[in-house]
Amino acid sequence: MKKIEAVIRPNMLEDVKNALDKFGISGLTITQVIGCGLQKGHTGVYRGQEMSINLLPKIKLEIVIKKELLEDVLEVISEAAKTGQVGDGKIFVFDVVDAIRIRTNERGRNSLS
Amino acid sequence: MKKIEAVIRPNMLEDVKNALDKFGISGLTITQVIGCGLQKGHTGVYRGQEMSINLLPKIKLEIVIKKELLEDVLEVISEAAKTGQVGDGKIFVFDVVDAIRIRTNERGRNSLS
Amino acid sequence: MKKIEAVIRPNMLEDVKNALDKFGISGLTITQVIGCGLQKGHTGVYRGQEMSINLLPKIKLEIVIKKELLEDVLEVISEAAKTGQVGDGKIFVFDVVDAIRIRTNERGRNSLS
Amino acid sequence: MKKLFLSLSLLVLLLAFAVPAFAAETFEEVTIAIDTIWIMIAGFLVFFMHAGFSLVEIGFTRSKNSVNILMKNMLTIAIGVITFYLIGFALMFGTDAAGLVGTSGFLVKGFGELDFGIPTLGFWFFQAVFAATAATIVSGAVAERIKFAAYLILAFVITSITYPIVGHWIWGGGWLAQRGFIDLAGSTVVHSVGGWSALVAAYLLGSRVGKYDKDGKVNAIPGHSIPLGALGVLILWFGWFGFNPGSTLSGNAYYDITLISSTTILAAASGTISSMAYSWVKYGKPDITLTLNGALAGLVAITAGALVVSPLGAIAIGAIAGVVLIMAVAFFDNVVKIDDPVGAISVHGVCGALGTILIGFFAVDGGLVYGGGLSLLVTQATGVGAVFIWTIAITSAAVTIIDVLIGLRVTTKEEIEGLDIGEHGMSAYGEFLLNNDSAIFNDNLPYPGMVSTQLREV
Amino acid sequence: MKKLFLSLSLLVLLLAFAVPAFAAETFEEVTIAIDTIWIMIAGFLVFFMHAGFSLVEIGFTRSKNSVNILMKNMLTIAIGVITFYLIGFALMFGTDAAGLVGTSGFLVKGFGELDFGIPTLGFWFFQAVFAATAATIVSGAVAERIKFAAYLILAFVITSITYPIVGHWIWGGGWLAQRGFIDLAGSTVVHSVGGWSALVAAYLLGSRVGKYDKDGKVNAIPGHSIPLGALGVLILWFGWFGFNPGSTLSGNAYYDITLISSTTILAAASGTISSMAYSWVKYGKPDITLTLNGALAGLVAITAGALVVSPLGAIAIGAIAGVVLIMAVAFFDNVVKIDDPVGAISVHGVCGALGTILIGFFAVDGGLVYGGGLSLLVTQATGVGAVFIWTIAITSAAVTIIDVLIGLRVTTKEEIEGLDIGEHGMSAYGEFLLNNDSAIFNDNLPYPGMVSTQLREV
Amino acid sequence: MKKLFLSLSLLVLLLAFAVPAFAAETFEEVTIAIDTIWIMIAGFLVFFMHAGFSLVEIGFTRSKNSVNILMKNMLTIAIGVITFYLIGFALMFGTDAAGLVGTSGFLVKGFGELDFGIPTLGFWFFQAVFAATAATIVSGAVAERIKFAAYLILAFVITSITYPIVGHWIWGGGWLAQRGFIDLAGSTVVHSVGGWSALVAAYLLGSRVGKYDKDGKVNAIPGHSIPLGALGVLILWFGWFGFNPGSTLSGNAYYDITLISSTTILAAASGTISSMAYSWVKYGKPDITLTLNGALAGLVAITAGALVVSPLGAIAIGAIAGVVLIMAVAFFDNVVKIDDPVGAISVHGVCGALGTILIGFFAVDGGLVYGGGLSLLVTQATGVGAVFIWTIAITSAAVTIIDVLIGLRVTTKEEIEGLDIGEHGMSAYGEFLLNNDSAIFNDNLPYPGMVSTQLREV
Ligand SMILES: Nc1ncnc2c1ncn2[C@@H]1O[C@H](COP(=O)(O)OP(=O)(O)O)[C@@H](O)[C@H]1O
Ligand SMILES: Nc1ncnc2c1ncn2[C@@H]1O[C@H](COP(=O)(O)OP(=O)(O)O)[C@@H](O)[C@H]1O
Ligand SMILES: Nc1ncnc2c1ncn2[C@@H]1O[C@H](COP(=O)(O)OP(=O)(O)O)[C@@H](O)[C@H]1O
Repeated sequence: MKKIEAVIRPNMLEDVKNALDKFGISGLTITQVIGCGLQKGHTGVYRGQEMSINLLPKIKLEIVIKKELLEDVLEVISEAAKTGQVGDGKIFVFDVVDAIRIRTNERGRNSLS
Repeated sequence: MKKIEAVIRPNMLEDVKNALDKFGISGLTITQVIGCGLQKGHTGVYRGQEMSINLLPKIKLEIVIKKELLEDVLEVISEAAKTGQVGDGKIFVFDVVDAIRIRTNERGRNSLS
Repeated sequence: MKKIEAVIRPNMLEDVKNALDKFGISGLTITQVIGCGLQKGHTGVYRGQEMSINLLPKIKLEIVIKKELLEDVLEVISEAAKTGQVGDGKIFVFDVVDAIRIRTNERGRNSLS
Repeated sequence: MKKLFLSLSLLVLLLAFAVPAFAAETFEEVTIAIDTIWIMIAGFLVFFMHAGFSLVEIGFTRSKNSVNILMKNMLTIAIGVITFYLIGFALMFGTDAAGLVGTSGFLVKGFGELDFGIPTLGFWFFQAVFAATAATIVSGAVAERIKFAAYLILAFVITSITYPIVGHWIWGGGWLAQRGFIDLAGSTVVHSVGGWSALVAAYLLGSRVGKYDKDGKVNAIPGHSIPLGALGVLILWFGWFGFNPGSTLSGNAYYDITLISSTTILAAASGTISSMAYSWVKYGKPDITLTLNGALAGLVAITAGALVVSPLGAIAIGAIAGVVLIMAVAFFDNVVKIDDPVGAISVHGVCGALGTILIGFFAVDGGLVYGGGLSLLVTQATGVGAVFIWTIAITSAAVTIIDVLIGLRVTTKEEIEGLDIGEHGMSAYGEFLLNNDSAIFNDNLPYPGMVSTQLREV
Repeated sequence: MKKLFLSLSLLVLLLAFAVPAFAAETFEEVTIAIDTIWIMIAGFLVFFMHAGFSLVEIGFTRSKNSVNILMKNMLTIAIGVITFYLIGFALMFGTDAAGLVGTSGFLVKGFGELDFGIPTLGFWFFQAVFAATAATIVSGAVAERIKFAAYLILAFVITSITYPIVGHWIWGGGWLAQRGFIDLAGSTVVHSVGGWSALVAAYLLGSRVGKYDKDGKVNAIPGHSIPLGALGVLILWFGWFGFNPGSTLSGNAYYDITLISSTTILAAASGTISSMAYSWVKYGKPDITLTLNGALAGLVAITAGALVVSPLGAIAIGAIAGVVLIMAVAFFDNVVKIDDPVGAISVHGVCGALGTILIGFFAVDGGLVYGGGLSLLVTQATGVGAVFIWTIAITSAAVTIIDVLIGLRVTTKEEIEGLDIGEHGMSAYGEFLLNNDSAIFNDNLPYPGMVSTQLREV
Repeated sequence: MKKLFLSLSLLVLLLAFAVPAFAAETFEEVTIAIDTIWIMIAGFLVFFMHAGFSLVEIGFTRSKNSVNILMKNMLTIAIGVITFYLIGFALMFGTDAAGLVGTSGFLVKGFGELDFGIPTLGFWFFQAVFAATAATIVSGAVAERIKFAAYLILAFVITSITYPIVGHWIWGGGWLAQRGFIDLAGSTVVHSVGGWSALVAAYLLGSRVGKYDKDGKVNAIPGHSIPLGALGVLILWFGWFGFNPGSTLSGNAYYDITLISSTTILAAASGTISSMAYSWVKYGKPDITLTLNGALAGLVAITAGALVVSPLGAIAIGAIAGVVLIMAVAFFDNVVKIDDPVGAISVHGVCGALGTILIGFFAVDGGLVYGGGLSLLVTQATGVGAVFIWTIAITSAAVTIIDVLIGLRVTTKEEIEGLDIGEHGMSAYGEFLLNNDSAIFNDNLPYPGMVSTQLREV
């Protein structure tokens, strides 16, 4: 099993989620994060004082899948999340040692829905 | 060392935390997330327009432990978090390469409190 | 490639971020979390009822880097995040199987900015 | 040309309004006009108190129930006003039967135009906004667990039966009025009626999930917005200047108006200070929700006697109320274990009764402190007791019947998810990420700002 | 000594104010004083409605646009007041030209001191706070996508041209006034003018990104704070007691004042109940934003006829308005697909027209229900139609010109990021973590409290 | 029967109120009644300003200090009212000693019932709500770092000494009054006293952690809720219609009332526009908190001269104040580096002095612009200077003594955690997840909505 962590633009979440749905992936976990990379931030003004904002809101998707699906899912996500502009985000892949479905105590690959 | 990532129901957090306390686990990190799996969402109505809500609030627990405790802790968590209904959540296990306690610079197993 | 997960005090974030900038690390992802470890919590009072608060706000930093930078980055972070008091936090290290830059489809080490 | 314009313009204004503008032509008409605008403005302020109640109630409870609470408040006003037009006013001010109830005047019909000193509809308006207030008090105590439909029926009962009948006894010429019972603006008529109804309803409903552990441990369930709660209290205080001074029922009674306004603000101020100080001593830190309740406690307590005590008496009454409030909150929370999220029973029930009885001590004319003997005190206590019994009885009956008919309380599942979703299908805050289960695990999750880190020196 | 102090002190007070204090000395002066303080206080309440409008507008929209909306509201008041001083008042109340427009009185100069019954500046004040209201109504409908500068110009046009001219027709001695058209406080003059301007502007602007899918599916875009929205509605209701009763333009008209206050509160109450009930039946649950809109619908609808209908008539009008409101919201949302975030077109445009026309049915004197024949109804309908045509025409022209000159709408990028950053460089909530893209993926993200877990029994 | 009912009912009402209702019987009594209800209603509105101050202060600061700020505001009112009853009123309006201070009348005793035109307690009420205002102004400037106990003592000093003595000079028959110094409603008496006290206290306290870097760089510390701040400003503006027009101290002075109301609203409107425009030019975008401050700047500035300038003069004064406000904020922030979270020094201190002095230019009778010579200007400047010196002196002394006795400032650890936890043991928002350290790393963390992504075309 592999875990995919994708950091994407908040407004691309719907597209990515729809693409994954279509592909047949239904289990995922989403976290609101902020991050920085190559993308430049903003300058705001408050009562005449400048504020530079270089951490930008992103969405982190975590998906645990069977190994053999890895390449396909990576493509689905990066297709759907791409705008071609700096700030599109990154995907990281990790090994998963084990998985458990709490409700049934199923372990391993079978626990992935 | 292993890292346990458990995605559970928000209202089971207290029970899980108490069970871990009793077992002797004191170090953990909690994140508010939203997710989907087998569990179905809701339909809301706003000014007469339906809204379907299929991402539901969950709590993600992260716990890094010594390898030999793994099975016990997995059981403690899945016991405490179980209701038997769809939506109970998942637990994933990962390998940890190293750990550091920032305060003391202790490395590895010793750094786990 | 390695992934560093550092759980630090919220008010040390700026220092850590500046130190990483100086070192040349520009890509990172930040999550608001709550956690417990050795550090003791608080007692609050609301309308005469005590509330014990033992989960405290922390900041989780995630940074994926090339393997050879690992030790240096670990030092940069633990230096910058240290106050010497209980509650300074922990750093965990994980293996990364792969990485992708969504914008360009670059894979592996090259995708890290 | 100017003249022509003027007359044309005025003519047109008249036409536009379709009825001839009425202008005071006699001295008496002028005094009626003054009374009318005073009472109407006071009534507007009392109406605005509903915004205050709404904010206190949502501020002191969890965000997952805010939509439901706001709906309850909106409907309380609406039901209260309509009901009081159709029925309540008649029961309260109609022809007296045995000192117990009014029996004529439904739909505010059958009164002389100036029976109440100002046009009857104006007097009705002022009384109608009061009536809705009594029901709203209950809303806070039953928050976060009562079924929406059950509450609507309860609000109907309070504004159409419970309140008007007490109102008749005391303000409508009933038996307590005849004994010289003093309650200027409703410490008993409005606040105790609301408070004791709240007591019964909260008791029969049971406590919120998570409020008491199996071993009886009491958990705090912090409100989700102290700023909205505090704004609510300030709006209530502001509205109270309609509630009390408006109860002169005359804008010409200028001495009364100034005395009442002054005793009202002084009692609220001393209630604020005494509750702040007492919570500081008792719990180690000055507690904001108790201090906010303390200001209201002072206001509730002075409401009965604002015209019959001196400014110093008002300061004393407010100070006593601020302390008693905190004792009452602890008593209901810890001893009898009745779960009252906003403190409505303590503020309105207890301090309403307290203020009414304290008249027996502090009335400049007839109070014990001024050597006035026991008779006033006995009268006041009688009224407080009678209203307590009546309200408990009628509300118990009503709540029990509602429970049998349609059920009183939402399911546990709905309560944990929040009544906003369950009863209304949506949330109060469409965007904010919240800890919605704070009630469930409130001794684990931190509240914002509760950062206990050792900080580097800056 | 006391005497001496007194005279010294009074003398000094006089000096301090630099002009001799004026005291009423004749009976007529007293009646003018009563009229003046009544109208001024009513005007203050109307001013306060701007706080209500602001809160409704931000509460019903997303947090990323709150700064922009609040700026629009602040500037609407400011522009409205200044413009109405310089130009608007003259066009509305200046010397009539052909029943169409006033032609004198710029800078409120050239009127007799008591041409309007009270000092002219006082009358101006009351009218000025009304004028700003008409513009503010538009603000809600165009929220979340209009350019700030474009809105400022539009607000200027409404308060300096659109509104004063309709005002002249109906309240300033123009052609509709001459036909006996009845509109006490502006169901048509204020609310329909605002509502129809909103219709045009919202239509020409187009819908917000994410409101309609390509296939025409309608998405809900939930507001970010129902509590602020509800507080706004209660403030508006409170302010309406200045709006309607103040429109007697006399504090001495005590019968009128009490009747208007009563019909106003009854219509609002029945609008609340009917919209709550109808949304319950139609959508399965009692919907809060429609209920809040329903209260406003009742208020808007009764505004024209508050003085000419009976209390029961008011209840009927409010009840009808509460239901029509919901039908109108669904119509604009689903059928004509004009995106109106706060329901301004339905509340103010539709229910304003509705209330004006219902006078033809419910006017005690001349209404169909009372056997009064068709003539009043025809007059009312004529006025409603004329105002509709005028407002549509002038606003279409204005909006089109603004679009050509400086552009009407922000870029899509700015709209998605939020106008707060784009137009003002900052955010409304400096600290809260929000789901800012809820409009984009609102059928995926949960709203707080929407926890659908199966819960263990507690 | 009806008659019988009526008399019974009225009889009972009388009994219920325990004192015979007083009804105006002479022409003079009617004028007193009119004056009384006007002043009391104005006083109620001024009271409501405290809600406005509270909201502005919490809205413009961080959520971790909101409980503390609200507690300060509640206690300011309470301490202000009680203190002004016991001491303040006597020092301000008691028998004059050397033009400097009143020396009799403690506990509002010893005045004739109508020494001030209306019942003395009514006059006291109006003055008491003013007194609390001066103290509240300081609260905003010292927010987020002052010890709660230290603030309470400071509020006591301001309402019992600092303010009443200036009040005596100008409104109580003291030396400035005798020279013809003009300050209708307190640009100097209330606002400058508050503003200069704020200056001293904020200076002696030092800036908030994180406001200035070691190298002197100024950091923005954004407020946590612009919507609450904006609501606060609108409530203040609303309350100002009690503050200024109520300061006629007569409801019969109908010309004065209408002029004051009009100049007040016009100055606020032009202050709003000028600050919006100036911030746009100066900082690239129209800034909301400066615009909100600008409305207040216009209100503060017109407060002294609302009765002695023309409407156009009022527009000029407001416009000037809106620009000066922004320059003053930048000056205190960047040049003298005094940290004033809400802009209290600039709004109340600077614009209060400015408005007082501008009377020398714009007074229709005696102002330079109207060819009135320098003498009025000199008088006005003298008063402004004297009040500045007195306030600086007394507040410096008070703050220094408080610092020695109990310490002025919370620990750095507490300041970073927030005063809500440190001083009151709880948080303002029990559920929301916040960025509580925004002050510390405000140039790293984004604010909601600050999404800078390149967006796909929609
Ligand atoms: N090395 C990294 N480690 C962890 N997170 C990263 C890393 N690089 C980028 N990210 C995350 O990805 C987001 C987008 O990265 P960015 O460099 O702006 O995109 P792009 O791929 O277009 O250059 C960042 O905001 C951050 O949250
Ligand atoms: N494959 C997965 N990858 C990541 N997160 C998952 C995955 N499957 C489930 N989850 C997380 O677990 C939560 C519960 O899953 P669900 O399928 O509803 O529970 P159940 O185990 O009862 O079928 C989801 O909301 C999601 O956050
Ligand atoms: N074993 C663990 N697994 C996961 N997170 C941990 C673990 N131990 C500590 N943490 C995280 O680190 C934070 C700081 O830990 P703590 O023990 O208080 O610091 P210290 O290193 O000073 O003892 C905790 O609040 C928690 O979020």
